Amino acid sequence: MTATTPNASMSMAQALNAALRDALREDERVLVFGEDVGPLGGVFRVTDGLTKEFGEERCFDTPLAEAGIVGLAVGLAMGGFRPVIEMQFDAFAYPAFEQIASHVAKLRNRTRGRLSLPIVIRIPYAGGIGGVEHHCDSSEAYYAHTPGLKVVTPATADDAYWLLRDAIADPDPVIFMEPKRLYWSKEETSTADRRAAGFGRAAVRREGRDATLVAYGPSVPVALQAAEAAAQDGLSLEVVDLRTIVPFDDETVVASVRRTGRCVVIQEAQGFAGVGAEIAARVQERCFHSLAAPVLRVTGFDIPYPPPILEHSHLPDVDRVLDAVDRLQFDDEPDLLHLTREAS
Amino acid sequence: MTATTPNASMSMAQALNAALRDALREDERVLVFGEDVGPLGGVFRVTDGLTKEFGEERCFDTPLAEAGIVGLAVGLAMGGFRPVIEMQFDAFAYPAFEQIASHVAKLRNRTRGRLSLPIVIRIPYAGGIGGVEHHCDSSEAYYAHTPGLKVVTPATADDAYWLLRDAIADPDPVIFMEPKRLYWSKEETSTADRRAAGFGRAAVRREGRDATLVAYGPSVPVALQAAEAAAQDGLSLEVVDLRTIVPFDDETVVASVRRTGRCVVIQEAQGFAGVGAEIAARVQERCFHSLAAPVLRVTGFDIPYPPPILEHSHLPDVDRVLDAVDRLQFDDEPDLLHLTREAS
Amino acid sequence: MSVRRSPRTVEGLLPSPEPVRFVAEDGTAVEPPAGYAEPTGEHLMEAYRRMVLGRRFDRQATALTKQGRLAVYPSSRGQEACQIAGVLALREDDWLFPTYRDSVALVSRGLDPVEVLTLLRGGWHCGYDPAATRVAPQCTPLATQTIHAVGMADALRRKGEDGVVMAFIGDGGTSEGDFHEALNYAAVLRAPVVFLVQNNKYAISVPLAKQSAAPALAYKGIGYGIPSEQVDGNDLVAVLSVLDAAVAHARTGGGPFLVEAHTYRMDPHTNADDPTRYRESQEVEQWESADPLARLETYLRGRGLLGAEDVAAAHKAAEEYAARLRDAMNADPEADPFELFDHVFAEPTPQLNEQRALLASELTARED
Amino acid sequence: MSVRRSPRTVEGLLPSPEPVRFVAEDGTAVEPPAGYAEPTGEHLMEAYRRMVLGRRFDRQATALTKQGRLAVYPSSRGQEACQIAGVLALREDDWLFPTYRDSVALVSRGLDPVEVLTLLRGGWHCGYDPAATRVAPQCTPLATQTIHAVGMADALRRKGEDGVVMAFIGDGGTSEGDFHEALNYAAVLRAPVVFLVQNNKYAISVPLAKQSAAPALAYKGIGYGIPSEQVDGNDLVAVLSVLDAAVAHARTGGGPFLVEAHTYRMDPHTNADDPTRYRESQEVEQWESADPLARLETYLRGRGLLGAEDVAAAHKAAEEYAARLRDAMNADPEADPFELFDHVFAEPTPQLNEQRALLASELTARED
Ligand SMILES: Cc1ncc(C[n+]2csc(CCOP(=O)(O)OP(=O)(O)O)c2C)c(N)n1
Ligand SMILES: Cc1ncc(C[n+]2csc(CCOP(=O)(O)OP(=O)(O)O)c2C)c(N)n1
Ligand SMILES: [Mg+2]
Ligand SMILES: [Mg+2]
Repeated sequence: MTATTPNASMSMAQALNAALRDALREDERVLVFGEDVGPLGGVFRVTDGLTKEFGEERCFDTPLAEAGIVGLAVGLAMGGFRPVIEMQFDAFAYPAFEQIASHVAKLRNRTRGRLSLPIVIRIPYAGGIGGVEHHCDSSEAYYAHTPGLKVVTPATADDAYWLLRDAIADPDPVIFMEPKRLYWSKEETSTADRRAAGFGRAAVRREGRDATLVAYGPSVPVALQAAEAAAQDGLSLEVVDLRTIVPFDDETVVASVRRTGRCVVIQEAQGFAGVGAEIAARVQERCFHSLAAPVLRVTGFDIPYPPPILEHSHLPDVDRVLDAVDRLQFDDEPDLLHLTREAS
Repeated sequence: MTATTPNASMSMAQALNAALRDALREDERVLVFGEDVGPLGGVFRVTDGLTKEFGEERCFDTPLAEAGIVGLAVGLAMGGFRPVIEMQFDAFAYPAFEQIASHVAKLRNRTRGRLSLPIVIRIPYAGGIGGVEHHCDSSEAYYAHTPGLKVVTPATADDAYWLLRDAIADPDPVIFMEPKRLYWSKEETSTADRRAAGFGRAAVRREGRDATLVAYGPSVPVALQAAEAAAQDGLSLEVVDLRTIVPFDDETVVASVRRTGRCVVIQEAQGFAGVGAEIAARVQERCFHSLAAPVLRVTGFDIPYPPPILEHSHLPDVDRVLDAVDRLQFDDEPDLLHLTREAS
Repeated sequence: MSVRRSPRTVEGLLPSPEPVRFVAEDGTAVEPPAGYAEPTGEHLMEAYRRMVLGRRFDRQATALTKQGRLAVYPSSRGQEACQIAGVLALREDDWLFPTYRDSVALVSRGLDPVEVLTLLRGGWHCGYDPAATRVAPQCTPLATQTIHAVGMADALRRKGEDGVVMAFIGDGGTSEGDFHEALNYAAVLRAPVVFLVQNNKYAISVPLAKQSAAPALAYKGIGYGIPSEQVDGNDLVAVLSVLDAAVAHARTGGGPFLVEAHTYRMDPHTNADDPTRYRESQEVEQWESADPLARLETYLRGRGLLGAEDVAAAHKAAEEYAARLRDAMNADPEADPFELFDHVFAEPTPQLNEQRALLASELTARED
Repeated sequence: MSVRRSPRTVEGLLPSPEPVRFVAEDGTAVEPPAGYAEPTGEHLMEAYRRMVLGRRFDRQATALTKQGRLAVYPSSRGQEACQIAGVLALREDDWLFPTYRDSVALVSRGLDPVEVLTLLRGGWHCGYDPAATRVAPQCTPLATQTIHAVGMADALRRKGEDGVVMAFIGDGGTSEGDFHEALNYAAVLRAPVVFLVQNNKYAISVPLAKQSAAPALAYKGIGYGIPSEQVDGNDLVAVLSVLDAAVAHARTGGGPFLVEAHTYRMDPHTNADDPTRYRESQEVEQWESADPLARLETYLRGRGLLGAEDVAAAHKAAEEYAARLRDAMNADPEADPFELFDHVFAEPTPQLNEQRALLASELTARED
């Protein structure tokens, strides 16, 4: 692990590891715990080496009980610590849902700000890695819909480092959703000088004129690939990476869509009442008179996550995104659209 | 309780009681259980008298553990029964979230349809009754976002009866959300002849020309009052009551909005990533060219449910709805809107 | 205590076969099991005064519900010995994690009664300062607070403080998964936490027999390696003795301790409840004779510690306290709607600021 | 068994102080505690054949992961005595609620091994028919299945069947709140369910000492009023004897029973795991000498029940079974993407039909 090399090519898992390591070093109130995060280093190795470097007191395995992990974090945070906890997989955070929704999200408010809970709950989420059932849920909307929680999801290793540092430094609870399938994607990452945008700000990952693709987490690379493919068809797509779902960066998203006049929202989760619905609703509320077409959504289907052999049919891919872009009514005669574009 | 009188003025609680009673009578596989649903008859008296009439074997108190209640229902349903269970309050269903999301919602799919779970989970929800914290959550979006669950919420006593009968008869799990503050509102109700629309269909509660208000559960009376008030200002508002959130009745909603050209969605829950977002997103996707203004949302704030003394500031009321209607751009010169409307 | 308890052996973990008792129902002394010390007379006199005050507070709170000054009140009547012994066993720098039922414990710990009742009158969620009082917000989601208590106990240990945490929970609450997780975490972490189960025989309408088939709830301890005890919860002397020992055990590095206090909820679950639907009034009457306050009073008189003037003084203080509370509760609680946005996060999000502005415009419009 | 167990008394609920054993590690007989009967020789011979087959299946499954024919496999190696005794203790009309770890139990119950492996090869979630086999889908969300088992047991009782349900769970799973709720519901409902904890000493990387401080996990029973036992999980004779008694207890109206089987996970958690990070290979080697199959073989040979030809026949059958499995797994699993929409509900919603149409158009476009 390369926490000590400030600029290096890192995988997202390594960047997260570096962020935890640096946070543990800088602030002795930071504690890391969860299932298998100790000697094993976590099933995705995000906590690799931390127990060795910081000892069992700072990074430790808990008994196997997620409400217990979150509840323990609540008590420790009330007592002045800054727990950074891991839920092993998305669906295994559900046993802690009451602790998260009824306590983590609410304690500051319940006590008029006399108590605060600087807790980070790390959740590897979403699919695309051939995982079996219960290991691939996209659960971000449950948290985003719960007032009192910030919800963050990086799409690059550099963002992973800085968003996690920001989350740990935040005075309030942060649900930190880690897109599993990006754990191994490598990138030039700086742990010394902040390159990433600040907490709460979206990032324009690619500039474009004709339409805006809004994405987050695992869907950002899909959006970028779609934009690349569209460029070859002569369409210039802007790609906005939300980075933080709560708080939501209306400013960046609205500015983009007002300029492009068209918008496709991409979300891996099942569509119904997901974060993508919120984005679509907000965008049309705020950009109605700039819109040349409805805001379209590209999402997973409203089905339980498929078995590995079928997940590619479910996951929004470049083609599904491009199909949606095709439906953005770039032409008065949509049937001729293909011809028009091919000609251009 | 008046289950035997087929046409009578009933409160919603009484109508639900009648539905449970009639279901218990007609199908011996139906079981009712939960916390305090036995001799006490439930804290809202929805199960009043059922243990007395049907015995402890059919309607019984469980130990105090919500994952236990839901898990027990799963096992009983696998064994051929049709459990109708009560979560005492919205926030007290959260301990069962894993059982609901990972099992109730998924078992049919996991087993390729070899097992099904005809379970009804009744959840008194939302606020407006001066309840203290954790007793007033609007949690419908958590379930609506979970594939494999049907989500139902009645707004009238007649619907309460029929939707609950339909839910119990349904081969799949139904989350039955009961708006607490409507428990006591009385209405002419028929338990003999179905008046209500079928399961999965929305109901147009009031016809109108100028804009569509889409609401469900506790917000339906608010929408109707707003329409009434607007009528006095010369505006004709249509009110659609969803009745079932999943499945969603696109047909009725879309037909209405295409006709009126304007839409306000009303939802008591905190707005962000709620069901209202889904409705707004769908409506603009499907009615874009009919819309004269953005689809607006009127919701609770993105805050933990307030203490009783402040809940009226949080809850969407007639004024908040009318303010949104005012923003629907009925005029090219919105500032003159008031004058125009007053003149008409 | 330390003699009887050798954790990790079966005998060291099981509770006494019968609830520990120092004082019989008629107020006479009985022989307690070996290893338990009787609290000092001074300690018991202090307990008596707090019992009188606590009972008076409780009565006043119930009265306030009838006058519409309190939305809802879950009474502690009958459980005062548990709650007051719990508080007396703690130092000021120890922490308490109470439930909605434990208002008497809170006022007994010296919290402002109006602040305590803020939740139940609907003014805000938690009315007192948990950090200053070292009392966690009264908890409604059952059993969830027991895990927080473990976390706090671990925090105290980490900071090198010798503080102890006490978590209250009801018989019904013990059925929740969170209680199990809390006991297990406490044992594995050897956290300095004492769990006090107030087994008042009901969870709203559900009697103990439908809640558990255990010989006693205290037998849950051994399954986690936690030493446990059961005690007559209406015998203040016994509860205090057992809790003193349990707290000492936790404070001196012995790890967690589980105590089940057998008591009874004399009043309805809350003022909104109708207990005639699920229990006989005879049952309640029988428990009247086990009243913890009368029992303590008889015992202390019998031991010559309590005189008529002490009784009078305690009651006078309690009456004055109740009168002050009544007056204070006569005023409507203040409420600022914009506070709704103040504590969601340390800094409001842009979205919350927009919503605050929306509310402001609504309120201005209403004023017009 | 019924002699030793008088529920609701403390002694009737506690497990034996040491794990029940019939056969020592070297395969010689030892004196079991009173009240336990040795299974018949026929029963033990059947167990032996299934052990040989189960072990071979397990080895084959692990091999299939290396050939990329199985995405992931959590091995049962070392735990065969628990799983096979569990299956042997059940009748065909009893129900089993297994975890992901228990594939050997399933094939031992006669399920089609390809159907069993459907989950782990990624073809669908549950490959067999739970209704026909009376085996619930292998459960991954830990401990959740134990409550389902209680519900099923209650369903059997309600229908007047004398069936019994057995729920498997790991040592780690016992820490989850759902296990607590399941035990309590089972006890209060007096459900005919047997909980078998396969304490294989690890939850992925987390050793038992970090999981629980209890003297043994079997001591959890008394806290619910559930009679409990602990047994040497690598002694097939003992596990079968204890489970036979537990099942008889449940079948005859005695209510639930909790058994802890002390065993060891010989292989990594799954093929994807790296146990060198958290345990010493010496520890694993030590457990080799406690191998359940070798022990049973030595014992049966010693008793003159098992001859060389029986051994050879068992291994031959196992090899044939493995070869058939290898062949069957060589074909890619079939998958119809439209099936994704078929089982969400009995009738697809209009929304699902739209989404199905979207997928159809995508697939058509890809073909073009
Ligand atoms: C998780 C959860 N489920 C349900 C409730 C509703 N409820 C409030 S009090 C109560 C009974 C609690 O009984 P017990 O634990 O014995 O405490 P007591 O009220 O007797 O003090 C119930 C069911 C709740 N508050 N939290
Ligand atoms: C609720 C939940 N949390 C976490 C996991 C991830 N997980 C899978 S297996 C496992 C360890 C289970 O250990 P144990 O119960 O001892 O069973 P074993 O694997 O040893 O058979 C964990 C943590 C899960 N499947 N479910
Ligand atoms: Mg109680
Ligand atoms: Mg294990």
